[in-house]
Amino acid sequence: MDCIELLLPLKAEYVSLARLAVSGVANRMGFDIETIEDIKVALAEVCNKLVQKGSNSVQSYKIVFNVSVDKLNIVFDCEDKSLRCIFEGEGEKLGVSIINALMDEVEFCSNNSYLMSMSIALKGDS
Amino acid sequence: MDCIELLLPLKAEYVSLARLAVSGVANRMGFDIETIEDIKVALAEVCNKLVQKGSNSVQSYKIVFNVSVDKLNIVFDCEDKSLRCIFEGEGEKLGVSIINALMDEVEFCSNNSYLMSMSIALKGDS
Amino acid sequence: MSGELKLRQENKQEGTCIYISGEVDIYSSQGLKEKLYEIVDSSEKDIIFDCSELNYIDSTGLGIFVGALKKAKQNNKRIIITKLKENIKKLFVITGLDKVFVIEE
Amino acid sequence: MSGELKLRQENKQEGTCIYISGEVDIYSSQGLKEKLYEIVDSSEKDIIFDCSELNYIDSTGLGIFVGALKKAKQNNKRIIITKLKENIKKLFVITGLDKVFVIEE
Ligand SMILES: Nc1ncnc2c1ncn2[C@@H]1O[C@H](COP(=O)(O)OP(=O)(O)O)[C@@H](O)[C@H]1O
Ligand SMILES: Nc1ncnc2c1ncn2[C@@H]1O[C@H](COP(=O)(O)OP(=O)(O)O)[C@@H](O)[C@H]1O
Repeated sequence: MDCIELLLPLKAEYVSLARLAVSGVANRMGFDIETIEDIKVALAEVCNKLVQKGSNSVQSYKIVFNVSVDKLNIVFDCEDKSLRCIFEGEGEKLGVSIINALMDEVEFCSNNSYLMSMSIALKGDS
Repeated sequence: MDCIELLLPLKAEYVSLARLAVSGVANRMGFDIETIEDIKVALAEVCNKLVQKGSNSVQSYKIVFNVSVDKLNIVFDCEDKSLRCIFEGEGEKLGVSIINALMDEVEFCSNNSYLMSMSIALKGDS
Repeated sequence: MSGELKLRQENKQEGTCIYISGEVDIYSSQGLKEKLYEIVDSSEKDIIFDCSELNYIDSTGLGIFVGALKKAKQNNKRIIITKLKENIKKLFVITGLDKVFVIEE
Repeated sequence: MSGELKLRQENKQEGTCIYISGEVDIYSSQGLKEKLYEIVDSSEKDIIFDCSELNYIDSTGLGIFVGALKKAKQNNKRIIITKLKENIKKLFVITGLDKVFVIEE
């Protein structure tokens, strides 16, 4: 498994960079263009929320792309642990609906040492 | 100053991702398209060399983009300290000539805690 | 990157046509909101969004669309969204917003 | 990304024309080298590179061009590089390779 990490300032202007990076990773893995667009949106929903809630207490956040042959797993982390479970109680909100619909597996509240995690499978026929 | 970090597997297939990331950073900073192309090549020359020399001893390397209003500084680092001064004695080689010509400041052999560093200024009129 | 956000307005017989092009994200949408709400508030006809050049949108942008819809309704105007790309139409369907807006080809 | 590497060969009156399109980097060039050297080795005419669709090259690719030139010279053929984009032509100038190859518009 290959692991790529991106550390970004918690600012709105760098969310597009996260999208660009994930599109590069997903393209390299062989996802089709349509799925790459989906992944970009799902990832951005998390970045948006972190940027909105993140206030000045934290300077940056980390996105880890875990690349395996048949799956892309994306893990978000941040030193400010108050950003954990950031989507809690937002079941009806646009962001959550989008993430749930576009990704195969989502862990909004992690017991582990990160904020949240989401994965999407690379279909054999794509 | 904003700081963006990218950690990449030391593999040829991820150099294009480094180029993509730096083009996003430079674009956000306001560099013109031509200069962005130059920065991509200079950056890739370092990645290429690390990938070629890096053997199996190291798994990944780090690229740090230090963004200020008028300058982009790019620092490369890697746990394998044998990759320090990786361009030494290569004064005549294509890679070195390209990096020197395209970047404003280059530190091939650092005394500091990283492999090498290069910078390019954002011209006011660009 | 694949396109700055741009708004262009054209007053037509059928309504006030707004061409949105580029990417609507958390950063680019910061200026969009006011501009859009102003157009909607001052429009004496229905509003038609032409999204043929809209490449990216997420919940930030969708939220702004919803806000525009609320303003339009206050003025008894409709918002008609046209020419959505497939990946973007999908987001309207996912969120149920396809039933809130009038969406046309 | 902005284009996979592709090679297309066309035998013309003036020489063997090779269209290179996409990005030649450390990864994509892994297959390029053999293919290119084979074409150069078997060509009975001069080699003309058409680089109008070449978007990216770095020292990895330039090194392969130099290798191709050496093979061509052994066979008493020339290599003519045409239609380089500005940012790429710049790399030939920086490295002095503009004096080693015949470069035409
Ligand atoms: N399916 C829906 N139908 C109608 N309005 C919706 C729907 N989903 C969300 N909205 C509205 O869109 C706006 C933005 O939604 P959301 O991002 O979920 O909430 P918030 O802006 O409160 O975080 C809100 O005004 C919400 O009421
Ligand atoms: N200005 C030049 N003129 C002619 N040949 C050159 C020039 N610069 C480099 N070369 C040749 O290009 C090839 C690749 O160069 P380089 O990347 O510098 O070396 P290497 O492949 O040994 O690391 C070598 O064969 C070298 O001799």
